[in-house]
Amino acid sequence: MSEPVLAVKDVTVWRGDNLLLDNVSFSLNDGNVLQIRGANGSGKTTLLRIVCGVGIADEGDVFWQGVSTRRNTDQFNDALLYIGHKAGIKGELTAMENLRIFCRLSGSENPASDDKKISVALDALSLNQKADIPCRHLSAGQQRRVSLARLLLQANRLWVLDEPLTSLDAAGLSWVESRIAQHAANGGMVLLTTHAPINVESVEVNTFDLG
Amino acid sequence: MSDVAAFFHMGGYAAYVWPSMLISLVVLLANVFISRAQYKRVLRQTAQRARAKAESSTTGAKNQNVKS
Amino acid sequence: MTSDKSALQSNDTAEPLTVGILSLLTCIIKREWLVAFRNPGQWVNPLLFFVVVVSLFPLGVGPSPATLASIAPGVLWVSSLLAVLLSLGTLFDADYADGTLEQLVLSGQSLPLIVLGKVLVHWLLSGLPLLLVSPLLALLFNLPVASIPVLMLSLLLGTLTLSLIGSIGAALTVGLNQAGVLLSLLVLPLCVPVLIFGSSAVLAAASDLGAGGQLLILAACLLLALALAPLTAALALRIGVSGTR
Amino acid sequence: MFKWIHRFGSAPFVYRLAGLLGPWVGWLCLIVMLVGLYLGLIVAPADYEQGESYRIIYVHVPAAILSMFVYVVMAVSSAVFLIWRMKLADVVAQASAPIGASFTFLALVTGSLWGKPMWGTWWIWDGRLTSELLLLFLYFGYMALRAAIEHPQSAARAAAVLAVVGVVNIPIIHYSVEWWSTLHQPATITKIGKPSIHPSMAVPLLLMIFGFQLLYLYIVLLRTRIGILQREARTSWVANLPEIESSGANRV
Repeated sequence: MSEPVLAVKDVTVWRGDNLLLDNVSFSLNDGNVLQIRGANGSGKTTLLRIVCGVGIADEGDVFWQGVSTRRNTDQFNDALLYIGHKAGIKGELTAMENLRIFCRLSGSENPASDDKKISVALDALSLNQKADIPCRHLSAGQQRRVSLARLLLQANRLWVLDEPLTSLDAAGLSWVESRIAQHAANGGMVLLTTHAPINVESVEVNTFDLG
Repeated sequence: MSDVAAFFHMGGYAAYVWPSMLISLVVLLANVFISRAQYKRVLRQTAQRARAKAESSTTGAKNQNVKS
Repeated sequence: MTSDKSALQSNDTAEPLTVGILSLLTCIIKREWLVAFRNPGQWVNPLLFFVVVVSLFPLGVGPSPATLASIAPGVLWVSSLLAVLLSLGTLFDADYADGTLEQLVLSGQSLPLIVLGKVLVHWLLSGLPLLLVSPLLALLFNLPVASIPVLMLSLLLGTLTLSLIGSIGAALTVGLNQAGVLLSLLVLPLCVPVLIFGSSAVLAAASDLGAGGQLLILAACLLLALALAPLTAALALRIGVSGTR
Repeated sequence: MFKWIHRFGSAPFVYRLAGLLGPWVGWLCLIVMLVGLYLGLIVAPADYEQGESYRIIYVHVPAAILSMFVYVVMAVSSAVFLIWRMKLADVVAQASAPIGASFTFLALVTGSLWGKPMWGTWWIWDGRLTSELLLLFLYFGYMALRAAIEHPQSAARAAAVLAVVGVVNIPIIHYSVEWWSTLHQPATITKIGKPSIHPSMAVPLLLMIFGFQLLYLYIVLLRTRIGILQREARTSWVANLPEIESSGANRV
């Protein structure tokens, strides 16, 4: 079996004297959806941040296409889309402005097609009439949906989503689940943490339990 | 004036030479002793931690025996 | 609702989609400009701080024109240094708080360029206003009018260098509590050369000697900071972002 | 050759080595310092110009030299830590900061004590003394930054970046301060540096510099052991160290 696309090997994290992550290892290949499960404070968020490169592990390493992400950081970041606890959008800017920045940062250079894509995405998330007000006036759920709109806009292979379903209504939940299913079907990879188990038809979701 | 008094008198500059020597001595010795004290403290802490871990793993083992 | 965009280039050798230098810079500059424009307090306060601090000195030192003229370059320069440092807090902290700093770090685009874009906008909103206000304050200190152009030129070169050097301190202390105090402690020793040559340029101009030499050295400091500071700040940001939880 | 350097990367080896060298360095330092002070304070003749007050150089000059030397060691080991991710290099940098700051503080205090009889003021804005003052701020900055970040690994890397940035700036700061001090003060002050020195005065000075170096080495070896213990506390090789078992045993 060839080298897995994403491999996490023996990640260990101490918090003072107690062991938060104990030699965590798993790997992900095209089309995989992996759900990290664990109680609150079991280190789910820390693990995800370490995988993305915005967290430091005391031991262990993360490999992208067989190379440590410390070596091929730019290539790994190009393939990565990370949505963390914080929405990652500027309160002062409108949803449209925020998403334009994300499009530009993920490599697209023509604003015209970006704007079309953004309005399509915002329609899908029923945010179109909220597109032009500063995001700080939106509710937490709406801000969450603005950051989730990136799932439609950016062609990244690896999605790392930290509790994407929190503060979403039923429509939002099913939309995210169908996006994940479609992404995996197209050969993408999804690594996510959720409290409630997600039901993603036609794609096998394997889980990884943290202590 | 006897040699010793002349020595301490330092040609009139006693008020500058001796304080600078004294301050240097105090600062450098402070560094040495603080470091040594810190070394002993860290040694003791590590020992307690190592013993605590050793005890918890032995009691763990003991429970195993009880259970199995 | 099928989205056309989800076609993935899953081939392994997808070359990185790095955006052109200019388009990345314009994107960052536009972003920073919009954010700063929408909460003006962020850049008006350092300006007011500068004006207030400078006008305090005559009250402390006494109104005699001769002494004021002699201390004017130092007062103007030290106050602008403190004003720039005061405003540096806003460079990364707001982005750190709402999680966008992580997105910038993980964007795969060149982080030093992003930092450069942010510092340029920060300078436009903090350094430049100081520059424009300084002639008025120079008159308060009855600095000879002939020396005002040199004052403005030295502040032009100096405040940009201070912003660049300060961005390293801001990146190192991102997300820390009372980062402002720590930032000044880290950055002040590094700003001493700029302060020395800046105020001596104005002093030289005030006593109508040539200030060319000092200005050239200030320009050299600026080029050095332009080259090294964004790289160092980018490295410090990657460390800062992965530091706290 | 590279394998030899690699051995310096392994903590147990360095820990034991530091333990062995420690006492020897300590005693040698004491002897050298005592001989140096004896020669410097008693045997060396008075300076025809400054009289007895010049003897302060036996403490001032070594402290000033060491203050710069220690910062350069800190910066180099920080660079090694950043580039090759050698944890022990950071332990050495962290170990050197307090003693480096102490040397800088001593250089300032003895400098002003030496300046008082010569120029009548406690502090003169001489180029060298001002650079020392700024170096002291750089040390405080390093220690403050390391204390402010609670995550040990990113505190180490942030402080390492600051040390490298600092060392790049030191020459720039030094020459701008030198230029500044000569600009504002006509060069009436006598050479504060090493006056052309008579051998009988030079020997104790060299001994004292060597003594200060040994003291720095002693402190660094000791604090490196502390750093290693703190970082490797959970490993097995620390658990069965003789001193761990013994200090644990007499506790029970």
